[in-house]
Amino acid sequence: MTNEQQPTKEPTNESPMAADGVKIETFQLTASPHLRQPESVSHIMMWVVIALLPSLAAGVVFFGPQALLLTVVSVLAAIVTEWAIVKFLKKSAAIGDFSAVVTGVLVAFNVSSTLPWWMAAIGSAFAIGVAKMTFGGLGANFINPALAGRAFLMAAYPSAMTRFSPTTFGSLSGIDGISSATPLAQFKAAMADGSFQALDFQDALSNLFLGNVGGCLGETSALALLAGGILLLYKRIIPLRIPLVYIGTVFLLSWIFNGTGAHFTSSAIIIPFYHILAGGLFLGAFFMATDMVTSPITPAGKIVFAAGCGVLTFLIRKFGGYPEGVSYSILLMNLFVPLIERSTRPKMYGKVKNRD
Amino acid sequence: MMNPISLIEISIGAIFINNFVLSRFLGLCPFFGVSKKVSSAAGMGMAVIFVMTIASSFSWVIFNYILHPYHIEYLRTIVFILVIAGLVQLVEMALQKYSPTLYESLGIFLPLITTNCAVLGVAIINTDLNQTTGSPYTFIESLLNGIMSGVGFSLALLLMAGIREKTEFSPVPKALEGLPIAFITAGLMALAFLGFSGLNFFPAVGG
Amino acid sequence: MMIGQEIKRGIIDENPILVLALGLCPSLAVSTSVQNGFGMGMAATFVLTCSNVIISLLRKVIPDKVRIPCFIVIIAMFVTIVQLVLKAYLPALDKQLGIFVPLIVVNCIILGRAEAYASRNNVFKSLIDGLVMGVGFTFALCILSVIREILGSNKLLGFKFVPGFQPMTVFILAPGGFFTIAFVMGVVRYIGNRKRGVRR
Amino acid sequence: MPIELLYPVIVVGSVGLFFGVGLAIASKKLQVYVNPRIAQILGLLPGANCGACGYPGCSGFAKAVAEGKTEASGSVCVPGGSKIAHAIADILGITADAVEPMMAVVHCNGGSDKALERSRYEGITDCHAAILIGNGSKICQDGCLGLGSCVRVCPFNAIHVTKEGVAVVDADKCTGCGKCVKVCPRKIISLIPKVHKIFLACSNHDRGAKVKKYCSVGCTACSLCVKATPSGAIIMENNLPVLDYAKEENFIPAAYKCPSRCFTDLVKTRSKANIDTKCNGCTACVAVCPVPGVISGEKDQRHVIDKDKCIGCGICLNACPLHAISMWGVGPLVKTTAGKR
Amino acid sequence: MPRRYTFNGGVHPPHSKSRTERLPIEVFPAPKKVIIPLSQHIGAPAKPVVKRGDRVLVGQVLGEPGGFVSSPVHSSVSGSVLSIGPYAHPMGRQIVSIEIENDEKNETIAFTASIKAWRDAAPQELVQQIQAAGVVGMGGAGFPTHVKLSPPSNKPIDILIINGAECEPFLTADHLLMLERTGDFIEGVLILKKILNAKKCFIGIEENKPDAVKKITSLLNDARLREIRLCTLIAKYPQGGEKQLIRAITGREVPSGGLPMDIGCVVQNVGTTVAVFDAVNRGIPLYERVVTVTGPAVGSPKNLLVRIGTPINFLLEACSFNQKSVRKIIMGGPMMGLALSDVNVPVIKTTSGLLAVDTTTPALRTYPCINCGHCIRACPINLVPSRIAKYIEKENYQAAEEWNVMDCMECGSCAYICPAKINLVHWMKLGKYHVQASRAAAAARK
Repeated sequence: MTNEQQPTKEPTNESPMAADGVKIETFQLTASPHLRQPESVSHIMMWVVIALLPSLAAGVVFFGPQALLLTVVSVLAAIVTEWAIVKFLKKSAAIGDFSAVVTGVLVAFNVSSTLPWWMAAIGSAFAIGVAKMTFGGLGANFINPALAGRAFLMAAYPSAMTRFSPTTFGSLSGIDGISSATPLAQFKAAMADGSFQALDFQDALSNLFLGNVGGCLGETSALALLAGGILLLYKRIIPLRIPLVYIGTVFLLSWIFNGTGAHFTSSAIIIPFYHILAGGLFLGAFFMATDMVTSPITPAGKIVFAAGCGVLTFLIRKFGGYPEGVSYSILLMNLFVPLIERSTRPKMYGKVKNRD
Repeated sequence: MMNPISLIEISIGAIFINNFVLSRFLGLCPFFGVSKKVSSAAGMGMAVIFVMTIASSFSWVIFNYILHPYHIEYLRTIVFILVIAGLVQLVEMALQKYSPTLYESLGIFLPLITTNCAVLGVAIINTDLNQTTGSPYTFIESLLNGIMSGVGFSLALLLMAGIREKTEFSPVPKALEGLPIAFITAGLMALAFLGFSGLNFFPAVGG
Repeated sequence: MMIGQEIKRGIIDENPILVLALGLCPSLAVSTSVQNGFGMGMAATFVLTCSNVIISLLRKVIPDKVRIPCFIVIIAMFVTIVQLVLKAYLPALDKQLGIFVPLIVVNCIILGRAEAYASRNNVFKSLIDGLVMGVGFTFALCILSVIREILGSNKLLGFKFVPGFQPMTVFILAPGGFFTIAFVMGVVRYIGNRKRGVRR
Repeated sequence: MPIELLYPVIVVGSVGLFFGVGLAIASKKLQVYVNPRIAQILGLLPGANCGACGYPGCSGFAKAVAEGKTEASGSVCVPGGSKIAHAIADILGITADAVEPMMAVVHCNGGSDKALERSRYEGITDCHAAILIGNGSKICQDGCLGLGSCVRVCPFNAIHVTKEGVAVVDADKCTGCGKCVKVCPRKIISLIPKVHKIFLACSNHDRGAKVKKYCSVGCTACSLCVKATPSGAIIMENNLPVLDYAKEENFIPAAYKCPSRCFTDLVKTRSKANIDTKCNGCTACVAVCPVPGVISGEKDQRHVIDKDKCIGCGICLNACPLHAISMWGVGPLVKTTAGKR
Repeated sequence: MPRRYTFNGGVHPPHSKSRTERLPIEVFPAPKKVIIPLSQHIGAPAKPVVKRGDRVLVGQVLGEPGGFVSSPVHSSVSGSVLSIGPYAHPMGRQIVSIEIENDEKNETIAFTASIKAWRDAAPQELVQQIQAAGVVGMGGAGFPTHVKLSPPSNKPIDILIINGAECEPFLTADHLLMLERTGDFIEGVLILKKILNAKKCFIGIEENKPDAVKKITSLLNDARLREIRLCTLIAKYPQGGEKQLIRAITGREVPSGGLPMDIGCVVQNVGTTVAVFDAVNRGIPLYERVVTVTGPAVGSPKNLLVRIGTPINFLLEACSFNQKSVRKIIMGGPMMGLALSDVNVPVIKTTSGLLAVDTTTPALRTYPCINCGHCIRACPINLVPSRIAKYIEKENYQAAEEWNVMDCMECGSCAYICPAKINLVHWMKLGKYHVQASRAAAAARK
């Protein structure tokens, strides 16, 4: 304040310090608790990245070095976008957390290995730049950035996004890596034209489990995804209820409405297994529906959310315009998260027996 | 004529696939204006469903019994808007007089809706189908389309309000605060709603 | 000089879409190509100017209580004229704009200007205001549609734009419309904030 | 043919007529009275929604005024001031009282360069939050915490916290709405009449010796200011002078007597007294001058004023029987007793 | 395997008790000067009854209770009253305190009021005795014990729970008290049981104190003590929270905004129980207590029997604390204790421990909230701390109140577990303050 003036008639006691030399220690003054557990947000993100590595390895095994290239490009694009925006906005937020890496890897995992690298970069940049940073960065977005990036690519380059390559290993049976169509697309086609043979699909299950099938590069190997998922479950980073309910819902629905008219024939039993192993359900259930930022924070809400994902996945797979329904169903359920959170507040201690 | 399958198809289409806000760009002003709180979004949603029902039924009657027989379809814009504005105002007055509580929760949104493209839009879409396709909407179908479009609008509005209540906590960059971030939110919602495209519960019937 | 200021006001300071956020529905729906955007802009400008003039002429006659319905009838009249003209002479554009031509009636810009300006000012001023606001609306529509046409179909006014660029179809779909207007608006605000010295 | 041309006319006309008549009847039958004054009053209010009036925002206030639940005097809507009060009074047909414009001042000047801290507060940047954790980090229990609760609550952007950590009110922007007064957990912000530019910038109630240990601008309760104000407008209460702005208008001598520099004077440069040739050397001015050595001169000779030492209090103006003293120099001397001559 | 009791939620901070849990309680000599604040409890401060210059004895009343929810304070040394005036209090404020210079004679008042035959005495008489002795809850809250022991007649108490959980890391004062004064402790429990006429009585001890469990179990084997049951609790924080303990042992839930007595329970801390024994059986008022002095910046941690009013820097020096490396001094445990800004503050009745820490707590948020929900899982009363904190940050106190911020007991589990290191408890405190302020304003308007 410029127009303020101290009366300076008789200057006294220039030193602000107490003259009698009393030493005053300055301790830190904070609110309790004075103990904090050591794990931080970047630890969590780092473990997610580690848990994604087996699937990346599977992707490289089945689709060749192109898979690695796409992942690296996608991660780099995510990091560079986040860095540029943080710089531009002059935010003090630390970029050291691994959240951009997670997003980058997940974007790459959700595209076909034949996608041109620059498309993956665009998807990654969109995921970080539009779906995440516009809302203020980590923790502020309402929709899963990686899935938003995939949906954006899906709408922007529909043909490139649905062109899949066979795996490097080739044929073991009818449904495998040879064909460029994804397992679910083949299933849908077979159901539509009536050529569905339970035996073909039964043989395919082991390929699906190991990952020797066409599809997005991160979703092929259910085994690798399961390994990563179990790691995250063990580290208590993701709650069991989301993958369990999600996969369970899809399993049940695809068993009940299996389209064969019976429930205990061999094909009727194979169909639900086929459904849960194919089409990135494990990737979605373990790594994307469990995204902390965009899934409900309340324990009951997580169940509602996961069940909703399961129902939508099933509906889109069975009746929708796409053979795969995982990414859209999670995106759609992301929109419902605030409403779910509102209506699933945990029951507070002492609330039941309130006197009035 | 009263094919239940086509009725379900109309509903699914109006709510999810051709959502008024997220795919047709109709009713954006109230969508962005009244989506800051879930409670007011719910009130607005009810009001929109109500007005859309009135609008689609009355406009169907007028179009099919007055404008169409006398070949003055080109007057529908002017007539529809008059009818809708007049009706809504009547309803609003009646509410204010006879049910102040309902007016408090619903009525305050009514003036916002009268001159809203979603409401006129549903009337015009209903009659547009009459003009272009061989099979015009029946009264029931038209009414259902009105109600379900309103439901679709309300769904989008509720989701938007929930998300905006949540992103209110977010440190959105200054230049994007307010409307721009709401647009981005709507864009991302529209992106997610693309997942519904091609949704068809009766492939054999719907084709 | 007054006119120059007015035009600046319409295009920049009080741009109906980018600053006042009015008339969002048509601006998002038809800005998929420059042709559509410009056509819509012109149609709206015509209705806006004409209705402003008529409303200004009648402002002392119209009773206050029923002014909104009266305004709407006047606007609807001009919209119907536009509709008939388009159908007769530009059927292709009419088809492209579709339902958004009749929906000009409920465009907030037109009713807003009628209520806020034409009903309070004289004919000449209202005429200028209608023109200026219409130009601003058209201008913003053109910006949006240029971006969306280039990104979404790699064309400008129907011609191929950048060789080798693969267009992103998402920009002619609904989400692309929302993203485009969000970022154009963000840039406008950013520049405005910079001018006023507001910190990011 | 002509009948077909008439169809549109008939249709539009009859629809218009139907709704016109219908609405006309409805508006008569269903009318609910809404006081048109509410909108008028709302249009006049500043629209800051500061809540100083005690109603939820300006619209709530407008409603209350229109319904006669509160008066519209400027003391209720402080940001609007008497100007708006008069305009509202015109609408309501009553006359409003003129209200003295007020401004908020922070009664603390003990920034980190002047007042000692006993610990490092690390937590939520909010004064209440700091109070809840060990009553803040300053040794002085009445000092400004400098965490800006008042800054955030100010609707007029009139408060900022200096880099030393003391809140300062910008007198030009302050409208005297009093929101900061309410929010300050230490209760060290108060409203003073805007014409008074001098206030006590300390709130410490400790005894002098104790204060000196931790704050160089803390009030030591030496009472020099009380002595410098003969009108009795300053009284010592609980080791702190209390200024009565209604009783006295000239606190300049008191402010310049303070050995701890506890007073803040918002006037940048005061005009200084000047003795003209009418002076007959009666020494009446010397007797009243609060600063020794400012006025010099032989008895019965023209006296002179040392412009460097003069504090511009203007007391001598009244004392001079010949009206030979006037105030010179830049800056107005706000509402001194000289005006009463 | 006996049943292990526990509650929902909570966290597992490291116990950090090994340095002091085997050290016997040492008597700390009375210092040259004690400062006895008149407010060491919840409720109205005591009113001083001595003047400057008066000579006082150990155990003499310095302040009479200022109301029903209040408690007297007693002198802890013999000597003369130096001054009565504001003095730094552990809470950070200046509180009227009585400063007494120790004349080293340690002359005590005659403890004649003891009720050795408490089994035949009327409960009211015992409660009066406890009130006169200035016994308050010694676990940290400082709620006057006689108030807890005088439930209104429409709220009969059927369960008495003795809180021996001591779930706060580092603290071992109650543990040692249970080990060293087991007999007195059990007798104190019996006194409390008689006063309340409780049908059942439980002693809850966390399983990380097996020696105390064993010793008390062996004592309880006595046929006459069959009505007291020992419950082994899972070692989890905040097992010793009153509401959590009731939930763990009885399965009952204290209603929101209510007290344990609403559901027929009374919980007393171990230190309080021993103080009750001292007051009733020996007539000794509460003028000293056991304090655990420990922490990484303390060279030789100890369990000390300290006179109330001893400035804490004496204790820290006696335990050779490292003045250079200390970053923070905490009164109480690390989870709910108060950070001190002044080492001259006195030990008060609720001081269960003193911690000198060489690390600072991350005080400001270093990451934004990522919605992980750990805080919800940790919250022992099922709140949504992250959401409430966001509301408070946006100054939406009404929403915070709707989300039950007032039920938060500030146990710190949420902030402990938070990977984003958000100061959740601080936000809760701020929110509670504002909600209380607005409630008071609303009440004033009425």
